[in-house]
Amino acid sequence: MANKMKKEAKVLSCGLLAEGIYELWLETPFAKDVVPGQFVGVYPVNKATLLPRPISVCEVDTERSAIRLVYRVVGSGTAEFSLYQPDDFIMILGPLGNGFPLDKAKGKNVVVMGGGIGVPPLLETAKRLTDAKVSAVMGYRNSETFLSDEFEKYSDMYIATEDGSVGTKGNVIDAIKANDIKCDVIFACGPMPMLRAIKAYAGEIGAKAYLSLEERMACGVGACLGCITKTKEIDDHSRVHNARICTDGPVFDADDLEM
Amino acid sequence: MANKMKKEAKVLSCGLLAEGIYELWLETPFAKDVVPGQFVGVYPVNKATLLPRPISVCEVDTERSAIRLVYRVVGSGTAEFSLYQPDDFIMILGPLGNGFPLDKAKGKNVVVMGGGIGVPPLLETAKRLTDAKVSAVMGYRNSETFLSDEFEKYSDMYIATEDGSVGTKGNVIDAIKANDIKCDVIFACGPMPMLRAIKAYAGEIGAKAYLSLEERMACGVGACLGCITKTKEIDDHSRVHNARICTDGPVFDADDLEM
Amino acid sequence: MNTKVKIAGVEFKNPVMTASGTFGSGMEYSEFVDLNKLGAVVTKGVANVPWPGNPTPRVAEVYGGMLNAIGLQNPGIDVFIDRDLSFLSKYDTKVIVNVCGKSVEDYLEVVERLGDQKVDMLEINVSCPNVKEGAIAFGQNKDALYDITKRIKEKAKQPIIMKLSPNVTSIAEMAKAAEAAGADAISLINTITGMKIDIYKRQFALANKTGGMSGPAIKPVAVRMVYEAAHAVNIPIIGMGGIANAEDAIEFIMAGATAIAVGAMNFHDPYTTEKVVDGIEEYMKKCNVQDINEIRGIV
Amino acid sequence: MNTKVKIAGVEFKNPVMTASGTFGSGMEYSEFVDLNKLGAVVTKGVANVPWPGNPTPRVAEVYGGMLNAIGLQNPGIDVFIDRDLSFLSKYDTKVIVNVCGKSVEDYLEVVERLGDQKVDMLEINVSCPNVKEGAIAFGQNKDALYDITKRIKEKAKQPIIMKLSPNVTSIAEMAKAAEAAGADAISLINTITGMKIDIYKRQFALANKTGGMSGPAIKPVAVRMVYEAAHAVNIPIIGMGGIANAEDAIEFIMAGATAIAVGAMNFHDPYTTEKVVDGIEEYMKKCNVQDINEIRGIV
Ligand SMILES: Cc1cc2nc3c(=O)[nH]c(=O)nc-3n(C[C@H](O)[C@H](O)[C@H](O)COP(=O)(O)OP(=O)(O)OC[C@H]3O[C@@H](n4cnc5c(N)ncnc54)[C@H](O)[C@@H]3O)c2cc1C
Ligand SMILES: Cc1cc2nc3c(=O)[nH]c(=O)nc-3n(C[C@H](O)[C@H](O)[C@H](O)COP(=O)(O)OP(=O)(O)OC[C@H]3O[C@@H](n4cnc5c(N)ncnc54)[C@H](O)[C@@H]3O)c2cc1C
Ligand SMILES: Cc1cc2nc3c(=O)[nH]c(=O)nc-3n(C[C@H](O)[C@H](O)[C@H](O)COP(=O)(O)O)c2cc1C
Ligand SMILES: Cc1cc2nc3c(=O)[nH]c(=O)nc-3n(C[C@H](O)[C@H](O)[C@H](O)COP(=O)(O)O)c2cc1C
Ligand code: FES
Ligand code: FES
Repeated sequence: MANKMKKEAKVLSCGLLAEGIYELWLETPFAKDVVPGQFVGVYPVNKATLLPRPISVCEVDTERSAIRLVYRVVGSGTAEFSLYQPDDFIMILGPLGNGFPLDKAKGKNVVVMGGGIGVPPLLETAKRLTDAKVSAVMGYRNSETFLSDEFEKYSDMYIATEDGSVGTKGNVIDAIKANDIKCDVIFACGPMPMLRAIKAYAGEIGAKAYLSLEERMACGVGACLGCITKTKEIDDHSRVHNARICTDGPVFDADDLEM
Repeated sequence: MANKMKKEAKVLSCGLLAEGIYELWLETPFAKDVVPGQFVGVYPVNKATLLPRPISVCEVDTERSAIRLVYRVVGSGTAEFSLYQPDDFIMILGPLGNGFPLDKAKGKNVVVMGGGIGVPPLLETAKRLTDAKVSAVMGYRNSETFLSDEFEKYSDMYIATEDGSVGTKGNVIDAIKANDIKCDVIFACGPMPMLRAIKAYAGEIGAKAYLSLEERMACGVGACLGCITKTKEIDDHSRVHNARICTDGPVFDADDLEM
Repeated sequence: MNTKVKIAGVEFKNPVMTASGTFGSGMEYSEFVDLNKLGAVVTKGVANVPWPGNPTPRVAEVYGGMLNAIGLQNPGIDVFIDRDLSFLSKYDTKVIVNVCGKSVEDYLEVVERLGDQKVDMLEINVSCPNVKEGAIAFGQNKDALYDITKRIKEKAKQPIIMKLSPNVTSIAEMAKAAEAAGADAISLINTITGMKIDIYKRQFALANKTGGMSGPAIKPVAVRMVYEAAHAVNIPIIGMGGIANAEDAIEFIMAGATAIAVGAMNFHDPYTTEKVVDGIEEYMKKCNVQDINEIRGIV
Repeated sequence: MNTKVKIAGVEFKNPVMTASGTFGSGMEYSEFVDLNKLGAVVTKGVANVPWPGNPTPRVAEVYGGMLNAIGLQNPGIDVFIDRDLSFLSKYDTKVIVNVCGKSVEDYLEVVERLGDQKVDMLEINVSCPNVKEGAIAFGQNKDALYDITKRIKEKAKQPIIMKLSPNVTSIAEMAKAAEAAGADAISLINTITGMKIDIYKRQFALANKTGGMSGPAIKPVAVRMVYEAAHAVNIPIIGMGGIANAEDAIEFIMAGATAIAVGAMNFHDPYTTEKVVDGIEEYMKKCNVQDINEIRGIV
C-alpha cells in the first residue's frame, strides 16, 4: 500500500457542478496509488480549524498525477475550499483508508450506488470496473444532479430523485427495482438510511454489498479511535465490536457491520 | 472629533522600505479626519488572532482619501500585512487616540524626534507644521534607514544611528546636541528609554515635550483599561494615577507622565 | 416573535448583554452600537473606592482569545454614580452594575450605595482571578460563596446575580451554594486563569504573571458549565464566554442560559453586540422559533 | 548541546513525548515520523480488559482545538503486551504506558501485568473526563488521588507518573497529594471538560454530551497549571496541552516542565512530534542554550 503523506497539492482546476456542489482537481504525488473509495484529509487555512476534512477521491488522472474531489459546501472548511483557484496550493493528507474491493466484482453484475454527496467516490469505481457488467444508480434530492453524464461513459446509468424530477421518483432501491437491474455485487456510498436499505436489499436478493461509511474524524489515520463503527464480530485491532472507519474502512462488507 | 469606525480599507499600494520595514497605502473614508499621531487598529485575517494591531498613521493623502502605514514585521499580524497586494481589502478600526497638539508649536522651534518604528507618525506631523520652524531628528539602528529623505521635504533633517553608519553616532539626543538644534517644543515617538531621555532633556533646556507612548492594547477605544500609563496627577477619567494610552493618548504632555 | 426574557422580575427586551469589564459603562462603544438595542449594559466592576489595578502589560493575545490582568481598576462608586450611571440613564436599556471588593464589607458598601440608584440588577463579581485579596477566594469555596451571597442579599435593594468562577472542580456545587444563599440569578463564566511566557525575552507576557483567559477559545468550557449549572439550580443563568455571534448566543441559550453576554469579542468587532441581537432574530425567523424562551435548555 | 532529560532515573534523549491517546501505540504515526527520534512514546490508555468506549460521534472540532469522548476504548492488557509493546520494543525510544481503570483493583491489575515488561514508566490516568466510573473521580479529589497513588506505587515495578486533571480548583493541591503519596512524576494537563451544541439539529455534537477539550485553545491554561504545579512540588513534571511547535514546547519547559508531550496537534500535522524535536534544537542554537535543563522554570 502506498505510504501516507501530508503534502501541499496544486489546484489544477476547480468548478461548480450543481447548486452547492464543487469540484477541485489537485496535483499530488500519490494520485497513481489511489484505490477508488479511498479519501484524503483536506486542511482549511483558517487557523481556528485544525482538523482535516475527509473528502473521497472522485476520480484519478494518472497522466497529470491528479485527483478530483467533488464536495458539497456545508461548513467553514468546504466553504473555504470552494474559493480556491488554479495554481493555489492546498494541504492534503492521503491516501487514507481502503477502497472498494474491485476484484470481488470480476465478471459479475455489479451495481454502484451513490446517494447525494456519496455519489463522487463511485465514479472512479465505475471507471475501474472494466471486467464486470456495471450499472450505476445514483440518488439525488431533485434535478440538481451532478456527475450523472460522466457515469454514462462507464456504466448503464439510472437516476432516482426524491421529488421525481429526474428518473425514478424515490430512492436508489426504488430505481433498481423499477429498472429491474441485475445485481450480484453492490458498491455503495451515501447516507446511513440508504446504506441500511441497501444492506437489507442485498440480503433479500442474495447479493454482496460493500458500503462506504462516514463518521466524524480527528486523525484520519487510525490513531485516535474517533471514527468507529459497530461490527458484528470482535474486531481484530480493537478487540471489541468496533472498527475504525478511517483505516479499517471506509468501505466495509455489509455482512460485517452492525448497523 | 471624527467618529470611529471599523471598516474594510482598500490597499492602494504596498512596498518594502528597508529591511523588515513595510508600507501600505489604504483608502479609507476617515482619512481626512486623521490628526498626525493618531493610529488605527489593523485586524489580521488569521482567525486565531482576534485583536487589532495598533499602527500609527504615517501620512495622509486627502485627495485619495488614503492613509499610509509604515510598520516593522515583528510577529504573525505584521507578517500577514506584509503580504497584502493592491486591491486587497484589510479591516481597520479608526481613527484612534489623540494626535500631536500641533497648535502648541505655532511659530516656535519644533523638533520632531522618532526612534526606530517610532519614526513613521512624525512624517505627517512634520508635514502639517507649516507655521513653525521644523527640525527632524530620527534615530535608527544602522544604515537601514527609512523615510529620512521624505522628512527633508518638510524639515531640517538629522539622523542618529546606533552604529554610527549614518549621521551622528548615538541616539537622538546626541544628534540634537551635536547639531546644536534649536528647540522649544518636541514631538516624539519611540522606545521608552528614548522617551525618558527626551523628557529629561526637555526639562534641562526648558522645552515642552509631547510623547507618543506604546502599550499592549485589547480594545483600542478606551473600554478595557488594558493600555494604561502612570500619570503624575489623578486622571480625570480613571480617578487613579492611570491614563489610557489608546484614548487619552497615545500622545501625552511629558510633564503629566510618571515614567 | 418574542425576544423578551425575564430574570428575577426584570424584563429585558432581548437576552443580549455586555460582559462586565469589556464595555466600560457603554460610553466608548456607544460610538459603534445603539445601546437602546441591547437587553442590558453590564458595567465594569466598581468598588467602594478607586482602585489603580495592576501594572502593565495587562493584556496579551493568545490563540483564539486573550489574557487580561486589569486588576479591577475602577474610579470608585462616587464617580461611578455621578458619571456612569447618569450617562446610562439616558438609554432605554437595563442597567446591571458589576460590584467588586476586597472584603465582604467593601461589597456591602457598594451595594448599599446603589440601593437608591436607577439600577436594575447587581452582578457580584466573586471570581476575578487578577486581584490577590478577596474576590476569587469567595468564588472558589462554596461556604465562602454562600456566606457572601447571603450577606449581600440581605442588604441589596435590587436582585443580585452571583458571577461564578470557572476555576473550580464543580460548577454545580458553586451554583447550588449561590442559589441556597438566595441569589436571584447566576452568571458564568468569568475568565479561566491562564499564563503566557515570551520565550525569547524569558519573561511573562503579563506583569501579573497570570491572567484571565477569554474569547472563543474558552467557549466549549463555558457552554458545558452553563449546562451543568442549569441542571443544578432553578434560578436563571446569564451565560458568557467566547460569544462571537448569534449562533454562539443560541448555543448558550440551548445549554440553559436565559440571557447571554458578549465580552472579549467586542474588542475584535465593536459592533458584535448589535450583530448578535439582529442575528438572534434572523435565527428565530429561519428556524421558526416564535419565542426565544422556547429554546432555552432544549438539548 | 544537550537535549537529554532525566525523570525518576530514566533518561530520555530529548524532552519530546507523545500525549496518551493521540498517537495509538506509535504504529500509525510511524508512517510519518521516525519513532527513534522521540524522547518517549506514551501509549493510549490500557485497562485490564478490553473496553468498547463511547458511542459516536466521539470527536468534534471547536475553535482552536477539539473535543473528544473516546471513552478509553482499548484492547485490554493481554493484546496490548503481545502486540503493542512488542512493536515498540523495536525502537530506540522510551516507552511509557498509560494505564486506566474503573476501580483501584483494575489499575493494580494492569500495573502488575506490566511489572516484568520492557516498559520504562507508567502513566496513571486518573483524569479522563469521558468515562463515568472511576477515572476522573480519582483525579478531582485529593484524598482519593493520594490513596490510589499510594496503592499503585506500592505495586509498581516502574516509576509512576500521575496524570492530573485540569478540572479542579487547585492544581497545586492535587500535585502535592500525588507527590506526598510517592508519585515519581506528574503529567498535566489532561483535557478540560467542554461541550458543543449543534443549534440547527438541537443536539449535542458528541453522543456523550460532554468531551475533553484539547488543542492550542487550552495552552494558556495548561502553561499556568504547569507553572503552579512546578512551584508546589519537587518531582518532575511532564507538560502538555495544545503544543503545536517547538516554541510552545519551550514555553512549557520555561514554566517548569522537564518533558513535554504533543497531543491533538498530531491530528493537524502528523509530523508535529519530529518537528518539535528539531525545532527545540534550532531554538537552543539560536538562543545559545547549551543544555535544555538550563532553561527549565527560568521565568
Ligand atoms: C470518509 C469520508 C468521505 C467523505 N467524502 C466526501 C465527499 O467526497 N464529498 C463531500 O462533500 N463530503 C464528503 N464527506 C463529508 C465531509 O467530510 C464533510 O462534509 C466536511 O468535513 C465538512 O467540513 P466543513 O468544514 O465544511 O463543515 P463543518 O461543519 O464546519 O465541520 C466541522 C467539523 O465536522 C466535521 N464534519 C462535518 N460534517 C461531516 C461529515 N458529514 N462527515 C465527517 N465529518 C464531518 C468536519 O470535518 C470538521 O471537523 C466525507 C466524509 C467522510 C468521513
Ligand atoms: C499606539 C501604537 C502605535 C503603533 N504604531 C506602530 C507603527 O506605526 N509601526 C509599527 O511597526 N508598529 C507600531 N506599533 C507597534 C505594533 O502595534 C506592533 O508591532 C504590532 O501590534 C505587532 O503585531 P504582530 O501581530 O506582528 O506581533 P505579535 O507579537 O504576534 O502580536 C501579538 C500581540 O501583541 C501585540 N503587540 C506586539 N507588539 C506590540 C507593541 N510593540 N505594541 C503594542 N502591541 C504589541 C499585538 O498587537 C498582538 O495583540 C504601535 C503600537 C502602538 C501601541
Ligand atoms: C478586559 C476584561 C476585563 C474584565 N473585567 C471584569 C470585571 O470587572 N468584572 C467581571 O465580573 N468580569 C470581568 N471580566 C470577565 C468578563 O465579563 C467575562 O466573564 C469573560 O471575559 C468571559 O467572556 P468572553 O469570553 O466573552 O470575554 C473581564 C474580562 C475582560 C476580557
Ligand atoms: C483523542 C484523544 C484521546 C485521548 N486519550 C487519552 C488517554 O487514553 N489517556 C490519557 O491519559 N489522556 C488521553 N488524552 C489526553 C491527552 O493525552 C492530553 O493530555 C490532552 O489532549 C492535552 O494535550 P493536547 O492539547 O496536546 O491534545 C486524549 C486526548 C485526545 C485528544
Ligand atoms: S479518525 Fe482517528 S481513528 Fe479514525
Ligand atoms: S486598549 Fe482598551 S482601554 Fe486602551
